[in-house]
Amino acid sequence: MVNMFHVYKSYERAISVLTDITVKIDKGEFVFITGASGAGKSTLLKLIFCIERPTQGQIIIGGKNVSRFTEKDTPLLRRKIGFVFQDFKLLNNKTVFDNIALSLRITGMDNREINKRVLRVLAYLGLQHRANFKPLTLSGGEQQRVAIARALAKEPTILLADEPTGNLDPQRAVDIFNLFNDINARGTTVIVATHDQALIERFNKRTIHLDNGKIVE
Amino acid sequence: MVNMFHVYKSYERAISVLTDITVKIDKGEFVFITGASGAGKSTLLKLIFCIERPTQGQIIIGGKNVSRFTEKDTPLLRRKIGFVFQDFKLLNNKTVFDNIALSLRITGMDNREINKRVLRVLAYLGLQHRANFKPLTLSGGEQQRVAIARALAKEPTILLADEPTGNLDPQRAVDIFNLFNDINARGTTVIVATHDQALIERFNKRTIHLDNGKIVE
Amino acid sequence: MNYLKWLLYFFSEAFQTIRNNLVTTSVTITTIAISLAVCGLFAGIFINLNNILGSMGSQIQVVAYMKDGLSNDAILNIKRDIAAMPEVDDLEYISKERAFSIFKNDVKGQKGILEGLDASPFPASLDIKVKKAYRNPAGINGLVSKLKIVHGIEDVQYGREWVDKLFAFVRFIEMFALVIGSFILLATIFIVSNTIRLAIYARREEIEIMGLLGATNIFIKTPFLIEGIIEGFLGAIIAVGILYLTSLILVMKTPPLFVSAISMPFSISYFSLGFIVVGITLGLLGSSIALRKFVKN
Amino acid sequence: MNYLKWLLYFFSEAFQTIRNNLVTTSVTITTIAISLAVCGLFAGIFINLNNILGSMGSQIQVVAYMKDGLSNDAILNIKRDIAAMPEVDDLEYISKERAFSIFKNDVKGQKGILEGLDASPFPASLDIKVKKAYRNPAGINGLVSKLKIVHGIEDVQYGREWVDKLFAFVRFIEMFALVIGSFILLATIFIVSNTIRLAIYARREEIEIMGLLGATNIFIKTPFLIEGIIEGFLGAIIAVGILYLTSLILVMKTPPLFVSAISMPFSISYFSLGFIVVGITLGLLGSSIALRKFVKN
Ligand SMILES: Nc1ncnc2c1ncn2[C@@H]1O[C@H](COP(=O)(O)OP(=O)(O)OP(=O)(O)O)[C@@H](O)[C@H]1O
Ligand SMILES: Nc1ncnc2c1ncn2[C@@H]1O[C@H](COP(=O)(O)OP(=O)(O)OP(=O)(O)O)[C@@H](O)[C@H]1O
Ligand SMILES: [Mg+2]
Ligand SMILES: [Mg+2]
Repeated sequence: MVNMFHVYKSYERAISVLTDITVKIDKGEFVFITGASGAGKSTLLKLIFCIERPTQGQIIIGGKNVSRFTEKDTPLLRRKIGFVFQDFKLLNNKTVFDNIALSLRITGMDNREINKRVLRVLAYLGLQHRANFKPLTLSGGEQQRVAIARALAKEPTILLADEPTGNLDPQRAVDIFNLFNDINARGTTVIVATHDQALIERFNKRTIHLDNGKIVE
Repeated sequence: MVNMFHVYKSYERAISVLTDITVKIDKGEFVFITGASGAGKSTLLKLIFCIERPTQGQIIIGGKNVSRFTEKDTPLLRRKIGFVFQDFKLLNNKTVFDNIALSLRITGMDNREINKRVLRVLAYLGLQHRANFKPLTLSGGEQQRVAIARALAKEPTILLADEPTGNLDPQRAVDIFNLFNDINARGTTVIVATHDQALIERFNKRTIHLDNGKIVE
Repeated sequence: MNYLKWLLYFFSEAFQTIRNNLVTTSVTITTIAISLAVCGLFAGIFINLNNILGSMGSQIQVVAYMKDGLSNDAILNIKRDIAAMPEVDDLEYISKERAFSIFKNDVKGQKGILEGLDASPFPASLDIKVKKAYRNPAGINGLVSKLKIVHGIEDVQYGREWVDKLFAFVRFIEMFALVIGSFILLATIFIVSNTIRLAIYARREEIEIMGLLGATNIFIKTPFLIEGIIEGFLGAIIAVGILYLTSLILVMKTPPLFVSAISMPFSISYFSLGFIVVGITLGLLGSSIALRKFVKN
Repeated sequence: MNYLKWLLYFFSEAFQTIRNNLVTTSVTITTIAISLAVCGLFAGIFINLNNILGSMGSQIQVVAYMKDGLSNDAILNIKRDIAAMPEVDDLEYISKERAFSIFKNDVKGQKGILEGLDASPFPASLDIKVKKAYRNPAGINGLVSKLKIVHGIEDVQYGREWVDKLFAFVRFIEMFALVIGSFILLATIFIVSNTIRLAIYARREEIEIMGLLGATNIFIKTPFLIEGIIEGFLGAIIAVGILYLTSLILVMKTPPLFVSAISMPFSISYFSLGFIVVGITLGLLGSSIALRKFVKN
């Protein structure tokens, strides 16, 4: 599902954020990405989501070489991938409901289906009572759950989650990972960057460890 | 140092976020605040920092009744309190160095002292190599450490930290708490809202548990 | 059907963002309103100036002096021939006697001048008004040379100096209006697109996030464009209101002498429409110019 | 010393934010520049219009006709007396013979008129130019009634109708300039403060964070105000440039006939200074108006 061949990434001011990354993640796999702060986990996920382009190397997703994608090609890719951003990236002037609905409306889904899905995913994440709140009036953990809800609502073929439980209490965190496990069981490829050692041990999945931009699997 | 008497807090759309909070935190104490997502931890810290006003009840900080503070009174209070925000609140168009320096410059400190302090605190947090980066080019954990550095640089009499290690790997998180322990040992009152059970157990301090806005100490 | 659904969605989206971003939208609307009002003011001034100049042009008169001693028939023939010329709007026959009595009236105060004058010393003449289309140096010269060869016409006169000056002045004002007008128009487009640019800049994160959710550029842009249209529309309506009030004040304060000279260059229905069209174009144009900076392609 | 330190800090801060927020600052600067240029254009037009009207006023002439048969001494006396009147700027004596020859010249084409006229039928007269301060209905009426009682003056004439019209027109233009001028000025203040408001709105988070760090309102506001001053200054300089270019184009395209009538209403040094002062005031005013919305108190 996700194949990276000798991928390098440097930023203008930060060289060698990722070095010679070659990794193969199969359809339906559940993978943890770990590593110290600044190791390059977010950058790796951003490359898959085409937010950043590799400085060198190829990235193949579902048979398509996304390292050659232009601005025009990304929308279709992104509609199939759910991304839980480390900094949430919610629209502050839209309600929780509209934030999630928007990500579905973009795909041209009809309103009935959108409503159904949004309400369901809000219930999963215990956010029904916050549907009409704007993000800035939510607690940190609530915002994070909205970000997760938005990624799950589109029932993606790949789910990328960047530190999705950093603001959640242990019990909620376990709930979230159970959810991820469920959708993984239904066929979604799940890639989660996390620092939470307890969860990594508990769920015992394949773990890709990044050290200073290099893979130590 | 921090005294709350029968404090209630409701927002326009969320009533009873905090209910009848009475708590006394002595000078030099180190207190954890725990509780599920949305329990009211951040709100409690915001009340101390005068970002929000209590709907009812009194808050006395260092002998001053801050629940009666107007906009004009807050700057002096805030200069003495360090606050690590859950969402960092860094200035995106200033470098890391300038972000930290600004919080000192506000107090009228002279440039030599500012430079000395900023460089020292950056070194503590392993961020020397990121001094000239702007926040948006930092990893999540790096941003969080900048937020911590900014709060520590002013050598506050009270340190409020809201989920300060949510984006940090376990080793870094321990380092941060060791730092907090150090400044606590030097007399700073430290109040940390966190979900990290491992750290709470490891450091074994007084813990205030919030459940749905009520204290269960 | 599907298009309608999208259009509906985009409109409701635009209205919602207008409500959610009251600061930026109200600022944009007032800026459009004020810019359009300034534009309209300029247009009004120039239209009025043009009217005044036009009315001055109507004073252009060519005088054809007739030979002495023509028969009534001959005079009628000349009148008919000249009236048939395409340049001629209207003409008036001034007999020798009329000319004399006009002169007498002119010098009423100074009786000495008339001493020794019994019969009219003036020739009969035709005062010719020129049609609007020919009120220019070429047209008038053409008419004059045609008149000169008419049998029975002795001499043709017109205020050549005055006509030349007037036309030079008209050309000058036209050029002036062109330079100033294009400047004001450019300024308006610039200011409006600048304002919209800032308004969109304040919401740049929104645009970035929409892209991250997989929205196509059209999907991202359309609500902003519709917003621009709505803002342009509302701005135009306010501008019409401002101009109407200003013109009322001006007319109220205008001495009666000049009221006829300043025409309201906008009859509410007609010009409102024009303004609304310009306002919408401006909002749309401004938004699309501004969006190019924030949405690639 | 301490003040200097802060001032230095705030200035460096302002310059840094200008560099860091190129979008908002460049937009603000161009908006100020364009608004000022439009203002200047209006001012220029009205100043020129006023000049033209002023030069028309200089054509006001009062003619005092003398009785026939006065001695040279008497004429000299009258001239001296009238020249001494405070309203009189200049005067010219037209003898009976001069008047006749002027008339002859006027009617050159029509010799018949002069038949039977040997001696001048016209009276001698004094053509009086009126001083600027008295070129108004009251001043002229005062002069006329004084002239009428001068011994040896038979009649006094002036283009009463024309003078009345001219003054009504001048008053009208002045009122017009006032209405339009205040409108344009308000529009400029509005647009500039609106633009700055949007620019500050785009940085509202910054202001919020500064407050959270314990910055006083003065500390938060000062860099924005200094930024406003710098932007106003730069905007004014650009506006002067735009106006200078526009006026060059206008002069270039002006038919030689009118060059004398359009004066550049700004001598680079003098008006640049004025513009810079206005620009700085505008930037400062705009910033402080805008800041009130985002910084309480
Ligand atoms: N401005 C506001 N308006 C309305 N409701 C608010 C506002 N701010 C916070 N709340 C609500 O108050 C509740 C408590 O929020 P708070 O941020 O204190 O929670 P928390 O304990 O910090 O949670 P977390 O661990 O998720 O950060 C939340 O349910 C939130 O939705
Ligand atoms: N736009 C950018 N320009 C320059 N450097 C960047 C940029 N984005 C990221 N970096 C740098 O790349 C490095 C890796 O960043 P990344 O966000 O991938 O780390 P991470 O593994 O996600 O860390 P964390 O656990 O703290 O989120 C960081 O040191 C960061 O400073
Ligand atoms: Mg990261
Ligand atoms: Mg919180």
